[in-house]
Amino acid sequence: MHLLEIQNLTKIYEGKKVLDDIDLHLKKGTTLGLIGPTGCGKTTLLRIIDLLDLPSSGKIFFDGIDITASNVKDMDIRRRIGMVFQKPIVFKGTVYDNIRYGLKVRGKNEDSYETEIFKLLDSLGLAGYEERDASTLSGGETQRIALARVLITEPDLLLLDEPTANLDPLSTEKIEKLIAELSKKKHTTIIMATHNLIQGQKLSDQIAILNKKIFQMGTPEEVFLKPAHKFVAEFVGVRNVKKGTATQLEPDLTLIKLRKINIYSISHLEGLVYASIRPEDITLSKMKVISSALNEFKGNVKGIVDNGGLIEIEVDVGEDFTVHMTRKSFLDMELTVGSEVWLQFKASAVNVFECEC
Amino acid sequence: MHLLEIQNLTKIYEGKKVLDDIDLHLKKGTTLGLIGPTGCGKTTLLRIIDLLDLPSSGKIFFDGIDITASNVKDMDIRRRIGMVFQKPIVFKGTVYDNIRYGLKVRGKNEDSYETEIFKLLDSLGLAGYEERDASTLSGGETQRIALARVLITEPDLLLLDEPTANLDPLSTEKIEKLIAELSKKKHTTIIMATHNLIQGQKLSDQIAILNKKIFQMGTPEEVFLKPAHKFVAEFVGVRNVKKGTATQLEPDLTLIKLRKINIYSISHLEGLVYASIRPEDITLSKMKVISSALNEFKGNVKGIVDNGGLIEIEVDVGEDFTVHMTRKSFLDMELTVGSEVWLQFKASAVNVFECEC
Amino acid sequence: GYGQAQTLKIATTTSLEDTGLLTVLESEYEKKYPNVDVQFIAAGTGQALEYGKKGDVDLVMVHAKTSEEKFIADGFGTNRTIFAYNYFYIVGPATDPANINGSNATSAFSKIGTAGAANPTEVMFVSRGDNSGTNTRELQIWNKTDLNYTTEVQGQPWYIESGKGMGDTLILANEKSAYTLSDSGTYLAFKGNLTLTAIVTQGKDLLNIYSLIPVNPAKFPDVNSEDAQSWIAFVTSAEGQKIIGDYGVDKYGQQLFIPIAGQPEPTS
Amino acid sequence: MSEIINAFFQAINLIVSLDPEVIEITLRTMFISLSSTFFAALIAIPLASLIHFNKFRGKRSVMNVIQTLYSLPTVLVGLLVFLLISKSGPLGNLSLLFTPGGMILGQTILVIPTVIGFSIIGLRGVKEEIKELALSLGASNLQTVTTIMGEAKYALLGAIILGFGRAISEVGVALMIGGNIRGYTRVITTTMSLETQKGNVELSIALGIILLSIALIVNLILNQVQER
Amino acid sequence: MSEIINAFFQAINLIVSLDPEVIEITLRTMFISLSSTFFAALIAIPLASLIHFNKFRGKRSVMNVIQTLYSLPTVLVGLLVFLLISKSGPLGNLSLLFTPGGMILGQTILVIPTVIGFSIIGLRGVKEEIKELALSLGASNLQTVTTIMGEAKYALLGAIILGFGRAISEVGVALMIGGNIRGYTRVITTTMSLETQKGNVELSIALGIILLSIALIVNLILNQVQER
Ligand SMILES: Nc1ncnc2c1ncn2[C@@H]1O[C@H](COP(=O)(O)OP(=O)(O)OP(=O)(O)O)[C@@H](O)[C@H]1O
Ligand SMILES: Nc1ncnc2c1ncn2[C@@H]1O[C@H](COP(=O)(O)OP(=O)(O)OP(=O)(O)O)[C@@H](O)[C@H]1O
Ligand SMILES: [Mg+2]
Ligand SMILES: [Mg+2]
Repeated sequence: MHLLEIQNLTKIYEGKKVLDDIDLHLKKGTTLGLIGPTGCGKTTLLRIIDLLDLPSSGKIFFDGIDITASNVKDMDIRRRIGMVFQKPIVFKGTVYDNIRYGLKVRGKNEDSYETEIFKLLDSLGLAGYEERDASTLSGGETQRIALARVLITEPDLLLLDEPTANLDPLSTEKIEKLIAELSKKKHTTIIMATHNLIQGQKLSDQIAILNKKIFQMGTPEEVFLKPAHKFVAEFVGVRNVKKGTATQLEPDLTLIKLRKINIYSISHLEGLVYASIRPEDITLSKMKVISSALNEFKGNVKGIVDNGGLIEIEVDVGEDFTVHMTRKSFLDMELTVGSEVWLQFKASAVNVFECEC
Repeated sequence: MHLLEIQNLTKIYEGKKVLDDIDLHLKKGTTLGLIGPTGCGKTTLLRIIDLLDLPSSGKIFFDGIDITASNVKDMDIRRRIGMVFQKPIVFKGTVYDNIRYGLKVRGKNEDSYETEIFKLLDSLGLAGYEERDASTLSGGETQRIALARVLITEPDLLLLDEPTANLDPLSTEKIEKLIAELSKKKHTTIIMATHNLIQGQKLSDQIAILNKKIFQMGTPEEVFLKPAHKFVAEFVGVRNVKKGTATQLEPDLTLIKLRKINIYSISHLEGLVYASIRPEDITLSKMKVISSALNEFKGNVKGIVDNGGLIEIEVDVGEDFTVHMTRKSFLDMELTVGSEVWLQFKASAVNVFECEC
Repeated sequence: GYGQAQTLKIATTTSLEDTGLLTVLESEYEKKYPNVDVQFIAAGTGQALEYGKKGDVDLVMVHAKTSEEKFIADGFGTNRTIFAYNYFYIVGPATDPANINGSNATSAFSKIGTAGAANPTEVMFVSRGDNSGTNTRELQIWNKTDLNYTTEVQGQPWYIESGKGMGDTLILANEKSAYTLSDSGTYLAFKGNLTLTAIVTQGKDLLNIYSLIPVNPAKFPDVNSEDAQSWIAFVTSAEGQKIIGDYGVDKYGQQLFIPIAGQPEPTS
Repeated sequence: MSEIINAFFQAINLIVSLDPEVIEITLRTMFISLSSTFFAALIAIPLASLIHFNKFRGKRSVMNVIQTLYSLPTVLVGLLVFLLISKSGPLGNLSLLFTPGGMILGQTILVIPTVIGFSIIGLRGVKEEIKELALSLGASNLQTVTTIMGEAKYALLGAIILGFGRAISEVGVALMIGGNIRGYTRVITTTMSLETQKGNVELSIALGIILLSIALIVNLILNQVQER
Repeated sequence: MSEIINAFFQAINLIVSLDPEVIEITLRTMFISLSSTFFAALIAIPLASLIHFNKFRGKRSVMNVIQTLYSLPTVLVGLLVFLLISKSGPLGNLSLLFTPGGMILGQTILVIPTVIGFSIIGLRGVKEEIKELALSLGASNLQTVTTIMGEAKYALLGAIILGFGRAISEVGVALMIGGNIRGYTRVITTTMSLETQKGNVELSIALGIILLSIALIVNLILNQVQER
């Protein structure tokens, strides 16, 4: 049973299409990551689902009810949906006042929720904040209060708009854990708009790559490892995207002619294509090695970037390739700019997708 | 010559110390990353530097002028400092109105800046936005407008409070490039508060780890590779932090007794210490290998986490260690939970820091 | 003034201004003295005299003899010139519940007082209670009756103090079907909107004399006493007196004011 | 100028000596103007919400009309209400003319446009986001309105205090509808005009000072209430 | 009720027939009340900014006093200004009594507290962040104030329209200070009282309608100006 079903939804602002023919189906209990660049319509879509804005056309069914229909009581739907806004704001009053708001409007006995509120504050790293004037909180604190304010109402569908944008890694981790638990224990259905790819991938069962329209929807694996469009590929941070012409050689082997070199892939696509190889799927060695890797090229190190974690190495083998390696192997190989290296990757590591060019 | 010098700065809100004895010196043209968890005082510190808030005690010298002194004309200082706020807001009016504000108040001839404004908008990916009503922009668009609004005034000191919190990776990259260029070409001195460690490290010459007080200040290398405190270590994402007792064996070799195992390090600290080993500095193998690594332990794989990039493996060798490896080696080693593995790391890979316990 | 535009400020009681007589006098006067701009400031009697006491006007036109004499005695005004009179009317409901028709003013008031005390919902009297000329006269009449004003009249349920101008007081009396004392001018002006009738209209006690008092130039050197004198001369001239005598005949079908300049002050 | 100083002393004297007539008039003034303010707020604030929270054609015109009615002369209100409740008027049999009830009616009408107008301005001062936040957290329309009123309470109180100020200081309605009947409908402002007409400037100013003192006290109390 | 309908026709008739006296009075009314509103705004808005943007001891008290002055009765202002500008008063030699200038002075004083109070409420409606943003972008204190006024312009306009409403509709000052002199200081409201006293209810209502029409036009124009 789908909890949420969006059909042909379009939103136009001032004559400009901001959302274009969105179709989206979401099963109860799943978490959807809504990922896309800034201005792509994430917030707009969430606002429409939360009935804060009207679609220009299209239909939305929530739990089978057509919420775009005029006879629907918005409040009844909204009470089952919770949303954490991208720019979190607070009501006048204390943190506690803010959190109990949802209970108050639902006519719930607030006192019976007291321990729950305290537990929630605690789990958000905000123990002892209850009497603070909510307007004096820091950016990250405000964002967590906004989350608490929604969670206490136990929504069936939780809409999160960049819920950890203002949070440091430790707090982010806490919140992510909370969200994961929510999905697991309470089977809350969640849509999370984020530009944080790692986060989207970590928490989501499904990922939708949005840029006015939905470019790709699938499991994180599918989307990240097999982007279906150049836009998706670039956006999810796929590196080493090369344009070329593919010709099928054998049932499971294609040759792709790039500008200067040819590479092998196991894809079935032919004609103009994009090919990409993830930087960590490429191996470097100081000498030519005999291996099962079909793609092997000799070249020179053009650049070295140390960004704390992995070392990123730029290698020119006719085409430029980016390669990731651990600090250790890097130090062991004693690479410097100009070093001669061999570069290998398997045909199966080549991800081929359609070229819309 | 220091452009900014902060001495013994303390800020107390409602009897609570929010900033504690901050000392900070910043050379002209350098970029300082101000990194710390949410609520640690980043925004407070930036606001005080921008003369929007008063310190409870302490002094700030900007270009040699004591700006906490009462005879200083705040406006003259502020016109040389630009700040991008964490919660960006806009003035009523169009995007263009917003951007030219700083010029207008400085009495500059706006017309002569027109091409510059258009160039700036373009470089921020906002070409064609000039006539848009600024209040209808998306979160990320607003943040970029806020940046443009400050940049057009060419400040000597640029304060950025989480400048890319609402941006996707591509836009973030654009902004980061812009900031790097600014530092390089215009020698703008920059302080950037961020919880994005990678960003902090990528752009900064100096990093200050803040949590009410400055826990460590140094180059990114120093801070990330050699955290001087457990707080810093944890915060910068150092994993495998273990508590133990260190005894010096030789001039350059110390033995650290953990709960179940002993490890070697080249540190000189003795007594109660924390030791940490970066996950990418640990090698796994299926068999015992003869190597120069002093630390070698046998154990079992306890957990495998695939978070898209590197694979994270939890190994129990008496103590639990987290190890990072590429997808390729992971697949090649055919590891599963329960696999028996050998774990090695060099004594020089062990980072030892004081235990405040 | 010698060709120089001058203003002549005259403070007057509202009831006099309301009749419209002054406008006619003004236009005729200004034809004669084109350099003089006559300005009327209508106010309560006390207030009009107050303007005079501060030297803010050049002349006052009122109808409250006692106050006028005090004004002159205190040195604010030079002399008092009477120029017209008419009668106050005792008006009341046509049913005349206190049965005052045919009585003189004093006994009419006595009857109203007695009937009011006996039957306060049927017989009422509305007093202006504003120290105006009309109100002053009303009190004088009450004091001539056998009733003690402070204990038997004021504060009694049948005795309503409106604290307002004549017109409003008439409206109030009309709404309450009560008796009241009104100057004839205002009563005639309001007659069309009222069900009240004028019941007692003659007698010495109801005599209403209007006078002119120039503000003392010795006290206030800025005062326009030259034109004040010419105004007095005009109003008391034959021409002025004719205008006064004729005024209102076409509109109300009867004379509103009886000219009196140069004659001794009437007593009945 | 000495009159003003004398007036101050006279005001203090009137208050300290507990002059019974002054006390009576003062209490009546408070009763009438507080009542009209109360009724005006009761009508105006919901109306303001209706106007503010609904989108409809002609909303701008409604706003223009309301702003125009800030200029409603008290005499006009007095006249219209007079025609309405006078014996021969459509509400004549309610016998409201020349009663405190009639004055309350008139002042309420006088004050309503101002309270509506400034309540709308107050509500407009609350960010649209607060409305959306309330709705999103499951508030009904009514609850949302209440929440926004809470956020705007400072400005709403300002509107009410303004309404009270207008009611307590006006004289046109009080004279026309109340009739300034001594011991029944006489209030401070009508007494002030009366005394002014009589030429009793000092007494009149003294009464004005008493009126402002009442206003100050009412204000302080309302501000106190709002704090909580 | 028929009086009201008649009054409407009479109002239309007065306007259409271009009755010279009505036109004269109308123009004078506009001149006087617009001038007082202008001067009041000129004084009140800077004062409001001063109060709003500065922290000082007793700020709350100042606010309380301002709110109290919403209750300033027009008669009291009339009396005080009268004492000030009367021949025997301290400003007697300016000869302002019974002149339009005096009326403007009195109405300006009457209107100032309200305009200050609601300007402050308007300024307070602008988020603190906007102030900080302006300062941070290098605005001088004055420029910051201007910016915030720009953000608050809707509410400031409301305050000015309110002031205008109070000025054009008041009668106490106009009577006391102006003296209701025909052809010189007679304005719509004083004519209305006069005609009411004379029993000309319909004419009085007709004048009230004309007054409201002026107010509507002034309003529309001010709103138009604000849009730009
Ligand atoms: N006006 C205030 N009154 C009381 N406490 C305050 C006030 N402003 C800030 N604080 C507190 O001071 C601490 C530091 O706040 P600050 O905004 O500087 O944090 P931050 O490092 O910027 O955090 P974040 O990353 O969440 O934005 C927080 O705990 C905050 O709640
Ligand atoms: N009220 C509006 N009028 C006109 N355009 C609008 C309006 N609201 C949003 N837009 C535009 O619609 C597009 C989508 O906006 P939206 O806020 O949904 O983006 P987003 O994906 O949430 O971006 P971000 O990651 O920056 O928050 C943007 O280009 C934005 O400028
Ligand atoms: Mg968004
Ligand atoms: Mg912050």
